[in-house]
Amino acid sequence: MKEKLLDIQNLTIHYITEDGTVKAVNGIDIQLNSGETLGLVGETGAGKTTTALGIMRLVPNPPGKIMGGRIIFEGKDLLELSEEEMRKIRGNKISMIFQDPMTSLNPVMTVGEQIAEVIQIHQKLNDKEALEKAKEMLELVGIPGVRHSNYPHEFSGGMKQRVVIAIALACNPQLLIADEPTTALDVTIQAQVLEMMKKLKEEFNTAMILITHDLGVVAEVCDKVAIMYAGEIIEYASIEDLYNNPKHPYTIGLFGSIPNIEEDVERLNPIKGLMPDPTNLPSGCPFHPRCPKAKDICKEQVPATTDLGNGHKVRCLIYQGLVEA
Amino acid sequence: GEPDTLIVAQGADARSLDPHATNDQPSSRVMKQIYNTLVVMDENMNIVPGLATDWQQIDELTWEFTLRQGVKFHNGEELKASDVKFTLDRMVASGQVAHIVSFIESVEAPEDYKVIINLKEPFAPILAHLAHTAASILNEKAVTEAGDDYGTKPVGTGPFKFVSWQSGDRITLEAFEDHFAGAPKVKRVVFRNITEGTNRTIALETGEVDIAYDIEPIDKRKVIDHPDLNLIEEPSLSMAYIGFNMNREPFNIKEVRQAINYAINRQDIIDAVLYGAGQIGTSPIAPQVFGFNPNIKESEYNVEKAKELLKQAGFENGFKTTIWTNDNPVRIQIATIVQSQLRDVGIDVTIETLEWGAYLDRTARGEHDMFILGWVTVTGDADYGLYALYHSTQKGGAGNRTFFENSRVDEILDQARVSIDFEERERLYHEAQEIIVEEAPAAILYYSTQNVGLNKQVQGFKLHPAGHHSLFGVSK
Amino acid sequence: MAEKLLEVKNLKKYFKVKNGLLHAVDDVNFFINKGETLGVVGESGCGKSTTGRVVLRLLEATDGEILFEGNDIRKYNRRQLRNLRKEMQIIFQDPFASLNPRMTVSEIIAEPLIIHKLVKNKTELDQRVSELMETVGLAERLYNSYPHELDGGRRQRIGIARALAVNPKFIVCDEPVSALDVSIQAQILNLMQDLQEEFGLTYMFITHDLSVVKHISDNIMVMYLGQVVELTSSKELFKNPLHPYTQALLSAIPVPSLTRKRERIILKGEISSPINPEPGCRFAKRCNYATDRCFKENPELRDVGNGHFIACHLVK
Amino acid sequence: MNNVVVKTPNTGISPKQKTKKRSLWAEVVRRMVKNKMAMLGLAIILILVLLAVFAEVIAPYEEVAIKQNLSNRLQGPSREHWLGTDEFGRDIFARLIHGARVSLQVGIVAVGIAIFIGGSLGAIAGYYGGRVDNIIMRAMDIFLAIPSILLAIAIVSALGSSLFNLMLAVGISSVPSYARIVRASVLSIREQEFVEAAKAIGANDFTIILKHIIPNSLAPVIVQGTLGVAGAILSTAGLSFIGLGIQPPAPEWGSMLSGGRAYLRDAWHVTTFPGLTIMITILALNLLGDGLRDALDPKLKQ
Amino acid sequence: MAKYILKRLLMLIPVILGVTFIVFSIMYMTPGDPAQMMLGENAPEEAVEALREEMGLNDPFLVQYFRFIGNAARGNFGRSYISKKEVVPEIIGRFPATLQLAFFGVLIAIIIGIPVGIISATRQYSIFDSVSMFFALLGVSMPNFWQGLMLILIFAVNLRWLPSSGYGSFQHIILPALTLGTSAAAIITRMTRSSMLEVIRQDYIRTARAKGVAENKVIIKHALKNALIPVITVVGLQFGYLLGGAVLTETVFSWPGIGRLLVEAIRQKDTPMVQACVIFIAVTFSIVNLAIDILYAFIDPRIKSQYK
Ligand SMILES: Nc1ncnc2c1ncn2[C@@H]1O[C@H](COP(=O)(O)OP(=O)(O)OP(=O)(O)O)[C@@H](O)[C@H]1O
Ligand SMILES: Nc1ncnc2c1ncn2[C@@H]1O[C@H](COP(=O)(O)OP(=O)(O)OP(=O)(O)O)[C@@H](O)[C@H]1O
Ligand SMILES: [Mg+2]
Ligand SMILES: [Mg+2]
Ligand code: NI
Repeated sequence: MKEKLLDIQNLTIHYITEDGTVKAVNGIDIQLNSGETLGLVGETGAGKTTTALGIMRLVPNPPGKIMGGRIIFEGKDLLELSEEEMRKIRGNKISMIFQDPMTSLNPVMTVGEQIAEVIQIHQKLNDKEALEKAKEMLELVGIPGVRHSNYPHEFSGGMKQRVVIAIALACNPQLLIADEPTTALDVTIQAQVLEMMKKLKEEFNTAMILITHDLGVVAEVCDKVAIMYAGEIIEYASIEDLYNNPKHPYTIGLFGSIPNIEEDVERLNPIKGLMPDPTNLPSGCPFHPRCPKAKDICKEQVPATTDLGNGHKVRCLIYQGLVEA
Repeated sequence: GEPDTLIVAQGADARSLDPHATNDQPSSRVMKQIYNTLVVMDENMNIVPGLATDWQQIDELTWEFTLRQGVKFHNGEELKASDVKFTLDRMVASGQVAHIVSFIESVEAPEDYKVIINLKEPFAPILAHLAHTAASILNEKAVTEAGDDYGTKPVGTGPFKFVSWQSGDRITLEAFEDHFAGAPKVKRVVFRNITEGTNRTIALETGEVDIAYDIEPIDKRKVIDHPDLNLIEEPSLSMAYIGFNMNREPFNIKEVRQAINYAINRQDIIDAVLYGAGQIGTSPIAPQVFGFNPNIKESEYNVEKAKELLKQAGFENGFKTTIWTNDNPVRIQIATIVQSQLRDVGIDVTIETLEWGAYLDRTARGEHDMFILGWVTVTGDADYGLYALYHSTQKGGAGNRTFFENSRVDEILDQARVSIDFEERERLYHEAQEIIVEEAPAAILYYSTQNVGLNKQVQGFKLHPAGHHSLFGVSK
Repeated sequence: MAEKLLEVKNLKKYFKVKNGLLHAVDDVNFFINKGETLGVVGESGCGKSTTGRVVLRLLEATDGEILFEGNDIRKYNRRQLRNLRKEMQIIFQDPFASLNPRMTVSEIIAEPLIIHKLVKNKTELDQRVSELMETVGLAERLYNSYPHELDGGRRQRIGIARALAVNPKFIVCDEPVSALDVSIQAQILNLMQDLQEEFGLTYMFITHDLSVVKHISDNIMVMYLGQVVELTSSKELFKNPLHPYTQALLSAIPVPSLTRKRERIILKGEISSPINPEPGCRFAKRCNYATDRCFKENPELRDVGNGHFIACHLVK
Repeated sequence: MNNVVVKTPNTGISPKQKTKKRSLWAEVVRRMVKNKMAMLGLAIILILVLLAVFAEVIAPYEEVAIKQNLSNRLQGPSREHWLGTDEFGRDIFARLIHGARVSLQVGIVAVGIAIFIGGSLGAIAGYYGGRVDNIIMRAMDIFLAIPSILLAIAIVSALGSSLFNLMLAVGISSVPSYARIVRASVLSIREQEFVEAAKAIGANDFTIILKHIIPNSLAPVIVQGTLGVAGAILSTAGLSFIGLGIQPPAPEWGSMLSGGRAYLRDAWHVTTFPGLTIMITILALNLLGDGLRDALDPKLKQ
Repeated sequence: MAKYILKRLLMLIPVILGVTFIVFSIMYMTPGDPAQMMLGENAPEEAVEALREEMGLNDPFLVQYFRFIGNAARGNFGRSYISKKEVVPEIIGRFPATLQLAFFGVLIAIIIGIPVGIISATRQYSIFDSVSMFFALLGVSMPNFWQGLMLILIFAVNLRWLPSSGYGSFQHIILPALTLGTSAAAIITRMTRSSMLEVIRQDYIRTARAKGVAENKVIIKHALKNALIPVITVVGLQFGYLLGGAVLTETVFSWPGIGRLLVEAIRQKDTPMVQACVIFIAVTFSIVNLAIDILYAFIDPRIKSQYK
């Protein structure tokens, strides 16, 4: 049996701004076992990054605030740890890779220093040893160790992203959160980086949450998928179940929106309408204004999570039997 | 300050310590300590021996001076007649101060201690002019050695010798033990430059300086009331006036000029601007000056009379004009008050403040209507005070900025200049003053007093009417 | 056969930069038929946008010919160029930066109409702007809104409406959907296809998303470091990619499907600098099959049959 | 066959019934209103402006602000003279509110002059670039190296010291900084895609500069301008200090401040009230300028 | 790098030529006759005329200008019209005072400005932030000479802690440096704060936090260095500006700096002195700017690579 590494229960995060409260994450549940990869998919503003920052307890405050829920990691609720305890976990047991490699590295520190820093914080090593280890990490991600004294601007985008990965993996974390790690990269480079991440993850048996809006990337890398819409996880399933048998109308719509390279379609079949205003979410099911199957009841009743078996969960009134498919 | 050091604050830094390079008050005040002149005008305006022990007029055009023997320069050289000749020749050739000795034809040094000065024409106030700090005697060798840099390497015979000069901040002098009249009472004198008047008083109060020149009128009370401080106040040789451009309408009309004279309340100005530190002006030269006419009456403040005079001149409803001043705060204040007073007789005055260079330049060219200036008769002789201001040859830049022209005044001034008869001169100058006051090319405002604030520890300080006070006898 | 609307011959655009000449577009040849779409793909910095801009004469080419309806527009004078602006338009990638933030939706759409005096009076202008908004699916109530009040999809529709305002024949679309979410992207792609059908538009469609380009294009041009490496019909390219770079590119696309896991070709290294490029095939350094010849000789773009153009020494 | 005309049914809705056109500035104003500090600044400025406007009603110029009363000099604050009297016995409060006219005017006009000259030069340099840019900017460097007091003296002594010349003197010395700001912002706007878009639809240089570049480069200028008014008032005070300020007896804060410095110890109110007034005004302008900067900052705009 | 520095210094030449030309024109055209000024208001006309001739003031404008340039090129900037002293040593003699004042003024500004700016930024919208920003604004709003007089009254007159004016000891420098320092501190505080706020929002700060770096280390090690660049620009500008002299403060404290020298020279129409001062100020300003640019390179490796 795989052990449960991360168990997020009912996590809710809001941004309280002058223009209103942004309900970025609304009561989500996520379970993840060691060595497993979860794909967190959703369009802009769905709350993916906020979820990740919530796990790291790095939601910018103000304006962000974790309103409730639990994040149980290795049996402890992260939300109850002191800042100092949490700091010891960050970069050590849980690492995070951010979206944009161009801006994720400190421009005035050498890459070697930046890798060595995380090592030194979490392991009792002296400067020299830490630097040695940093060079090893660079080699591991395919950059010659001698380039440790280079500054970020002397690297290309792909190499920078690898440095970021090296930092994230330097302390063999149990959990790696990768927030759109390849969106800023070109396809061929993206392929290189994804390949490498897969390899390293297997090597270290790291669990991973991969945030993306690219269903293609998910198909390549993930074991499980969570689809987010307006701060909620509206469908949660193993990769096979989701791709072969998507249930939620939004998920189905998402697949219909992507031009598929494998097959020819004359016309795409997009979801109509736009993402809702996060400060003013629709009542009932947040997707109802765009849903082709919506009925009046969708405006009022908030769907509950329905387990369709095999861990395939969906939040839609259809599967509660309240609306016909 | 330290016990042996006398610290003196004045409002500006010296420009140069070469007497022939400059003629400004702050520099003179320092040079007075470093140099001596042939003859000296003492605090009571009497000519007394300086480096010359004796002098006599051989004929109308020849003066002979006998030098004091054994006088040492700061560089160890001994004073010789050749130094005097060198000095006066250099002075005559200088751009800046030649006009003070413009009467000199030539200088001879027939013996080591004998100097003969030949004049171009008879010149009565010669001794007063030779007592001017600009006529300080220099050492030929020192000047030649220093070349163009002499202004920062002065060598004199005075009681203090030059030590250092931190430009803009201070000049340090040191007692000259070999001074012919004995060593001064303090070891060191420091002239500090404290521009702001308020700060000079503050520095005096806090004991940062021992002597502060030119205490602001408003601060005088503070010095007087302060237990550790004294204020000395005495008349000076300076006179402030408002000039009229007589080349311009309506100031070519005598009644207008007189009317303005009546319309100005001088006492108000003295009270408001000088806090009483002045005396109502009657004649263009101060009372201490030789030739002053004490019989001239104070110009009375009489608005009605002023209005009547204006009416006579055809300006019943007044007129519009301007008054110029430079950016000197006292003059600006005077202008403001005069503006207000003239309004009472219907004259609408606009004040224009000009920057000093422009002010001199444009008043010399006669572009002004009214202007405010002052005059210090440093030599203490009426010639210096009247000739430049009222002789028709001096119109414009030379000093006569009212463009006053009166043949009788010209005649008198020329005559008094060459006369050697004291009484005759006095009589002539009295007459000139009467004419000038009657013609009213200017409204004489006041004779200001000068003041010095000093710490009570300071002993033996005497004010000199010309403003450059000797520190020789001062102790602390 | 279809007639060529645009033909580009030996087009070059070099930029003077600090340490040399940047060969942004280096000897590019292609053509687009009337009513068709040419997809242009390639990695960042390979010169896609520059090609598009040079074709519109927003940038002056360094060398080469641009034939539009048979006339070399590089020789056009100011007046002719102004008229050309009515024939050719552009839609930009960034729907925020390409709209003046201080102008309302209607002002932005009206500007070309006013400049080219396409309307006679204010009423006609209002009406025409309303029509255009309707055409691209912008609600009437947004007439006086500012771009920043709108989301990316709507903003992009403004850009499209502005381009359509002058009734152009040809539109360069510089990554018009890259900044948009997938669901919105699909809406815009559909709109563009509809407009093409309705008005017989010709597109040059620049993107780096191969799925998108496949979906929308008739022909596809693959660029690498300022040069065209492969140019053929969309079907042919995906069925039979010949250039090693194209092959790698196609294999690298993540496909949202579990059915067919393809073998990936992972390239070594990264795109090299376009500044003062060395002679030889620009792709040689990353190519798994490169020979000595590839490092010495620049391969020509040639037809290997069936209108399939390719620049590679290895393909016979 | 290519000349298509888009045909769509007339919807019948006239544009006038559509959402009202709100200016972008409305957004800025909305954000400004939320900024308490900026509103405080604005309130202070408004009060000053009102006092200046109604100065004549509150205290007649000739009677109270100009007329001397030498027997009533340097009186401290009292019921009769709220802020005391000056060295000529004039009411300081009256002079301050009348001075507000002059001082605010000097500040605003001087900045206006600087923005006009500097802005035009900067826009030309930024838009055309190359040699034009080089020449203009080197000239600005030269200008920057010349002490502003020298310029002020040159202007005052060449043209005389009138109120306008004072404004000119203060304004001209800040021309280079506006030229720089405008140039920098034009340089970045020039590269924006909407300028290219305008070119693509056939707009000429003039239209582009006027319609697209200038409106978008205004924000930093406006901010700098608000702060510049404060700077100009301080410069005027500085010029008054060295005697180049406004001509007496006209009240102006800078000359009131520096003129009273001799009485600082005996009649503190003579300098302190003008000093405080200047301080509060500048503070208010700075608050306002900061608020504007925040409100106009595109980065805060989401 | 050396080449870059050389290039920058060479660029100074046309600027200085332009500056001298304009200064010369201004001095030439504004009314006021140097000869008259030297001799005082009561000098006879012939004396003035003779002096004008001697000083070459009667030559045509361009002759005078090129004579000046020719001499300057040979390192001879002439002697002051007023004091007859050589202008270059005079300026150099005053330079230490100016340098000290600028240095301590900026030092005070940095000591106050940077920490306050950092704390304000890290506690954006806190009470501390509001209060410090208010004081910063107060600092820029206060007219310098007024503030100077107030400081003198408090510290010199009432408390008797410090001398009221003058130059020499360390005590003398405190009040003028404080006067200048507070207004510069205000600007630096504001700049530090806004620059810090900008940097704190950057992704790499988030990366650092995600690495488990302690908060104070995040600020000092990761944020500060990045935030420093615009701050240094301001510090440099302030320093350069103070090197050009702070006339009002110098006057209030009787500080023998360049600023007063220049103003006095301007007022006395002492053209050689004005020219030399302006050139000196322009050159120091450029050198400070250049130094700042070089400093950038040490802080920011991206800039460094540009200079190569
Ligand atoms: N600092 C913040 N202040 C206010 N609102 C915020 C902030 N950060 C995020 N939000 C809002 O929270 C919601 C969720 O944002 P989040 O960044 O988590 O989305 P995401 O799914 O990661 O989107 P993307 O795909 O664009 O990265 C959005 O509506 C966003 O506008
Ligand atoms: N104005 C310019 N000055 C100098 N170099 C430029 C300029 N514009 C583009 N380049 C360079 O020309 C090359 C091609 O740029 P271009 O924008 O055409 O690429 P692209 O294929 O559109 O890339 P992307 O996918 O990133 O938009 C790049 O190396 C770019 O840096
Ligand atoms: Mg995100
Ligand atoms: Mg592009
Ligand atoms: Ni046709």
